[in-house]
Amino acid sequence: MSIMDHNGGSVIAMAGKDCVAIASDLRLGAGAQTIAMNFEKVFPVTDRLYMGLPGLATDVITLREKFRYLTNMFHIKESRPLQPSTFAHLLSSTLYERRFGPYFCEPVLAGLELTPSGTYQPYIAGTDLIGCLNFAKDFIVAGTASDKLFGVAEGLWEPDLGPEDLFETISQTLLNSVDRDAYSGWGAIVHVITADKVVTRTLKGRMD
Amino acid sequence: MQQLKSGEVNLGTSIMAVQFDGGVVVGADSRTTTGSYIANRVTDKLTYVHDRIYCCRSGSAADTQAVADAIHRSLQQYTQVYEGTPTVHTAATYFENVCYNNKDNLSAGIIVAGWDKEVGPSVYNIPLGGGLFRQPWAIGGSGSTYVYGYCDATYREGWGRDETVEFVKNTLSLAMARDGSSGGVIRMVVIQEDGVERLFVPGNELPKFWEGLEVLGKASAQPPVVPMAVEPL
Amino acid sequence: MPDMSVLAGPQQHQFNPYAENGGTILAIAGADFTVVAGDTRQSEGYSIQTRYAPKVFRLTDRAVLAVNGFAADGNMFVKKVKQRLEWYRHAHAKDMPLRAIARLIQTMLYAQRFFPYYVYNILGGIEEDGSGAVYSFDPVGSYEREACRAAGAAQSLVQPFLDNQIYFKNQTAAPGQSHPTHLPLSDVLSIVIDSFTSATERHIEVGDGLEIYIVLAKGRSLQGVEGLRGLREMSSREDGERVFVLQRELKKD
Amino acid sequence: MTSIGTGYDLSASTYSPDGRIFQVEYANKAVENSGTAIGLRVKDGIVLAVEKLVHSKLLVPGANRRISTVDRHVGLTTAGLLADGRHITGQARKEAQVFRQWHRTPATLKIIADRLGAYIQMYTLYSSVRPFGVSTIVGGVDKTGPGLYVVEPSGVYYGYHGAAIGKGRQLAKNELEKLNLTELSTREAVFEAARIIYLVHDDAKEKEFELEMSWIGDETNGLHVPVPKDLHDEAEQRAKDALENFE
Amino acid sequence: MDHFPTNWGRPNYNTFDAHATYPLHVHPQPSSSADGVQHTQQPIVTGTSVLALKYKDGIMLAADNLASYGSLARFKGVQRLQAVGDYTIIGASGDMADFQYLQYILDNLIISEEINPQDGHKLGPSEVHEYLSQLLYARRSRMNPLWNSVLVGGFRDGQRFLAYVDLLGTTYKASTLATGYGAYIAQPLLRKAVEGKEDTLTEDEARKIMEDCLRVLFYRDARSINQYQIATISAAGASISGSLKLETSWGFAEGIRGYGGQTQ
Amino acid sequence: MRYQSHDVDEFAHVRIASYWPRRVSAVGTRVQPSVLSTPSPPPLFSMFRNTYDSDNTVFSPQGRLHQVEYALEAVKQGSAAVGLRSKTHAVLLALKRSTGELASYQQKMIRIDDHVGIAIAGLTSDARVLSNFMRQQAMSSRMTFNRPVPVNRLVSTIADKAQVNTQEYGRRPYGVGFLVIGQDHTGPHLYEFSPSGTSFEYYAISIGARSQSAKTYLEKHYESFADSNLEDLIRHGLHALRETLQQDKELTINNTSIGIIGPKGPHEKVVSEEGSFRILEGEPIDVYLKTMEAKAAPEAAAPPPAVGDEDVQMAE
Repeated sequence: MSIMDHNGGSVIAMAGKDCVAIASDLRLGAGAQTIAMNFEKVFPVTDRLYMGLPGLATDVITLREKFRYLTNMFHIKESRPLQPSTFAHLLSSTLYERRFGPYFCEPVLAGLELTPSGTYQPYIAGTDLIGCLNFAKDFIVAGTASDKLFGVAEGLWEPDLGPEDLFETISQTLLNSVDRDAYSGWGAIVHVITADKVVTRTLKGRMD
Repeated sequence: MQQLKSGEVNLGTSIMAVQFDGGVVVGADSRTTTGSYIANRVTDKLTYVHDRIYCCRSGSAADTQAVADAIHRSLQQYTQVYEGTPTVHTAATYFENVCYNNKDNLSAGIIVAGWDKEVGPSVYNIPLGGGLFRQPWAIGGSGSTYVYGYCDATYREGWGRDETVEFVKNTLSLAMARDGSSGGVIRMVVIQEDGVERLFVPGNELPKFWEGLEVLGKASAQPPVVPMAVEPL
Repeated sequence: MPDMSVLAGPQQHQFNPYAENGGTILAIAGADFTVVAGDTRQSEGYSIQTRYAPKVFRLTDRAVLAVNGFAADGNMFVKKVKQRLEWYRHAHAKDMPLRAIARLIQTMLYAQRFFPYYVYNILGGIEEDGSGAVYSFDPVGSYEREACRAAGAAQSLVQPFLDNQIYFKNQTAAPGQSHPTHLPLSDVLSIVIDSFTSATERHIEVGDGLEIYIVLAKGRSLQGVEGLRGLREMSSREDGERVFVLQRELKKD
Repeated sequence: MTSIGTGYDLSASTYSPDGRIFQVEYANKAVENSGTAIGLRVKDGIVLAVEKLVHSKLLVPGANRRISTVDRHVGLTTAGLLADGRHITGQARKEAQVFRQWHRTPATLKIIADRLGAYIQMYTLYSSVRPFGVSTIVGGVDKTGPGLYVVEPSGVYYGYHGAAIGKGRQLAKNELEKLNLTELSTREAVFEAARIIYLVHDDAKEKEFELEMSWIGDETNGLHVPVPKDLHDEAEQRAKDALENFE
Repeated sequence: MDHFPTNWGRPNYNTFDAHATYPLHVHPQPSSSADGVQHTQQPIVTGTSVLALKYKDGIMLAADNLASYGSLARFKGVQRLQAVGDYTIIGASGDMADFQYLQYILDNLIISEEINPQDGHKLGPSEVHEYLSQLLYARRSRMNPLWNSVLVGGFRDGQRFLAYVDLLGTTYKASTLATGYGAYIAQPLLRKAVEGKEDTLTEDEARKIMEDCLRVLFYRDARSINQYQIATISAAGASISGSLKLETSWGFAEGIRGYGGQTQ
Repeated sequence: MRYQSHDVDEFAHVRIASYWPRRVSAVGTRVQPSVLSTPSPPPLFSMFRNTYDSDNTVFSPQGRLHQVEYALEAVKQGSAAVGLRSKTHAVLLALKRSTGELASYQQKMIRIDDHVGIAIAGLTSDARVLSNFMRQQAMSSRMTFNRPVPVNRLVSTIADKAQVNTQEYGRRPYGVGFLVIGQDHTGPHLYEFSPSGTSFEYYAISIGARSQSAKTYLEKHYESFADSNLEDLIRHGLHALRETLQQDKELTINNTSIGIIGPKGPHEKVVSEEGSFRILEGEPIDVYLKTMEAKAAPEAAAPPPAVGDEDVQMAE
């Protein structure tokens, strides 16, 4: 079994109309054994950008802290909002620094990007564990249930979903996918990001 | 698959057969090794299987001897049952059948050559793992890989007996000179309609080709080096 | 002789009697019909061997078998099942019932327990009571009756989607209402087609073509899908269960 | 019939006091009751011809063949018990195939006749079987040229230039002896074969018959095949004409 | 005392059976490798790719004339295309000894199924292909495969037939097929040139496509030679060409210097 | 064992080591044997023991095989079957016997494969063995070649199998004859297989009890069969089959079986595109029975069938 699967967990991000959503399961395992059911893997980066970090739990924590530091440094040095696209490249280059001894995480980003006209545009992205960026228009999946997430998301997702529909779609996708994955599940947490607010909901899921 | 059992005697070999207008010449070196030890330096790898049919053996000595013995017997039986001499093709087919059907247990590369009434002279090659390939000339054994180029460049159709013998002798000398697993003497058999003739070239009378000694001798002005010369007491 | 292990290089490995030929199959049972589908791509590694190699086969007027895994085993297995069914016809002058075929398949698979057919089987059809049924098997014959099942290369992509759409997993019915136990044929067909277009999109071994078999219980109609393009009847008679096949293209990249 | 009732004629494994094996002789009787079959070995090939007695007009003409092919270059026909003839055909095919297996080359006619003779002879040795009620003509062209053999129920076989078995064999042999077989071409031999079959057929006693012929030679590329329809018809017509002139 | 007469006079197997509890002939054989049973071999004298395509009038196949022994180009005049009956041509890559065996088996098949009965029931390409599939599958199931990939092309009753079968018994049909290296190098070229044009390609065009593919294979497959045969099977019957030479071009390389910046 | 009776056309569980000659050859008239009757030993027995007929490994001095000829008699004990062939169809018609009011009618036809079917006359149990063998052959052809077995080869295989039983000690020849119809790419065919190990292809033929009468009818009409449509072919078949009935009997939907190969006829409902073998029994054959023409008044003195008409075709 790969080290990527040791702690389990999955993340998915989806783009909607003027909104994005990102969700993760809550399981923390050690191989087949479940350790905790409240291990969130999605963290806020800015008010309008969240990052999911499925993978090896220790690297999840490390990267979360590392990017908290880097985000803060950016704000201090640049005194301007950190845009998702900027952060994506920060993320990519940071991961690539460890090209031959990588963090065992596959980050997923979901946020709203400020356009020159002053509106916000949905922005989602993912990378592999050494920082290869993947900008998708529809959804990004990662983690031990990624193949299931691909299948369900491909079936359920449609363009221009509003925040409520997007919430329902991402929730159904995540829950049904992790139900077929032994290493993910035990509830989920969903963040729906719109220009003016982030709505976070915790979902009950199968506890087996 | 082709691993030798420890201690098994191997015919790391140079063998050859060439067809000419009136017959065939088969030839072989005489070295048999176990590992790098020369178990026999005067082996006869040219084996009689019928009056006008010989085979050249390469691979495991035990395997090829067993196969040749079995085919020898089959051909004798053939002569009795069908009241006539077998063709070279028949003999080669018998060999191929055995080599192919037992490919997992045999390490044998065999060249069958001879003369028969139906087609005159012919040469068949049966490589490791079976398969029957008729060729105007065939070489085999570990030494053969060093002399493919020589054969390609030298062989001509329409040769007579003497030119063919010369070709076989030269080819085998060259192979023996470069292949550590081949060496000793050259044995040849010339098979024609009216008889079979054995030829022999002793190891110290092999045809000579470039041997590199001149370079050592002439290029350096130093006196010849006697390795590990022992001072007389 | 030259050392063949040097010449042959990496070829020298044990003979592997199996290959994996990609593709995906799925089956869904309705109240009085069953749908069995499979894509038609056959591949090995990154090579597409052919764009049309059927994986779904009509066994009788009321049974359809989908096979997925090692194609040579699959084809041989289907052939053998068909011959067993022919003997049954000889002996009993009727077609073998679906549940008996299911047991037959498990017996035949288990007979090869120590040199298995490397094949995932899904059997779909109509039971003697007129209900739609799906039986799924593992390569050595463990089987169960289900309402729906996906197998093959994209099983992990398709199965959770079917959980959601067929079993209504993680969906709560409106107050006072319940989810339907069986969906109508037209809904099932669109779920099947969606499943395969999704799998084609996200799995390299799935694509090229789609064959959907529809088995109808005795006396049932096609429930409004008659006019679908590419629909063809395969039944041997009109007064019993009926089999149809629907052919669709999938992306070929 | 001195043999009947002696008790020495009930098994192939029993000799009579005067050293005869009656069962083999009785098997020959089965052959003698059968329609005539002939074989001609000529300059460049072989022709086989059979007087195929037709026991019913409901039979499909041409369908129930009596001459069979044993290998590309070998044809075979029998006279006697039909089913035994089919068995012999099957065995001959096996012999040809086994030879190919060992030699990867077609068997000569002599070898096939020899093997067949040995096989048939085995059925004259034991009380658990009966001899074959057939005589067999095998003909073909091999690397040694045309070959024609007849194997009898006893297992003995001889090579022939012209061979005849069955009811009309004596008459047929007389006719064959008149021919200069070594000079004849295969095509000419077809006409002779047809004529002889028509000649030996006994209109008065016999049922209807059908002429069946096959050949092997340069014209057939060394393959054993039925005589082509146009040649067959021509030969048949000429045979009928000859018969009328004869009578 | 050994109470098994079959063991008398035979060596003892002390390592396995110190107390001689088994008769010798039922002893578990000491095997050097863990997998025990032999049979699993490897190809030795091998032929490389075979190509085939559908064209307007039938099927065309092509293969070069080389039988390799490892990297040694050992036998240079080997025919790898073979007619089977009146309607079929097969082409084989892989072990040439096994192919010769296949040829023998198929010759027997034609004798027993066509020559002997002469009843008009001849074997068409689909029957030959099915037979080969069953044979190869049976051999793989005995863990003693015939180490070949075979293309079966045919034409009968106005129908073209083209299919593949290999040492595992895997089969498939397509309008272009290629075995071995050809599956990677020639197949994409063949698909591009043929797919959708199966019913309009002339024999000359098809021949041109084949030659182009063989040329690329000769450039890029180290086990190929520039000597090949082309076979067609159509309403006109089966025909296999003599050995042909490939035209190749190398002139463009004359001016190449070094591997980068070098100009001298 | 020598006096053991055997039930013809029944599921004979008794192993019959050898055949008894039928009385008819001695008496010269046709006796319709009751299934329950026990054949008495041949009347010749007491006077002159025929020593050449107890074993199939013995030739008679005339070169005949009596055991095989008796086996052919067993075929004639079975109820009749008729076969006919046109350019498009081949049909079988058979008369089914019933042992009594309470018994069902026997099975006279067996499907071998989609393209082959047979009608039997003689020992049903032998038919079962042979027809299973034919089914195996048919399936093996589909397995190895993906091809329906050519009909002539299928018939030849059972003929060859039957031959062995005429030659080896401890066996008896099969006691059943077949009519085999089938179609392959050379068109529809009709064959007769007999226990002597022979098979013949016919335009039309009959086997079983009183089959000579049917044959006489067929010989009179066979030239028209080739171009007949299915209905006419069946009508001819029924007429021929009727000839084998005893005076007071009629063909009914209960005692008649029809087997067909070839394209769907106007009276048929469900037939596969390939025109697979199907057996019609009961109600569906009524429409065909109705097409029969009334039997012409029996001719004044129909010559009794000659004794030599036995269809014993060992040699020719």
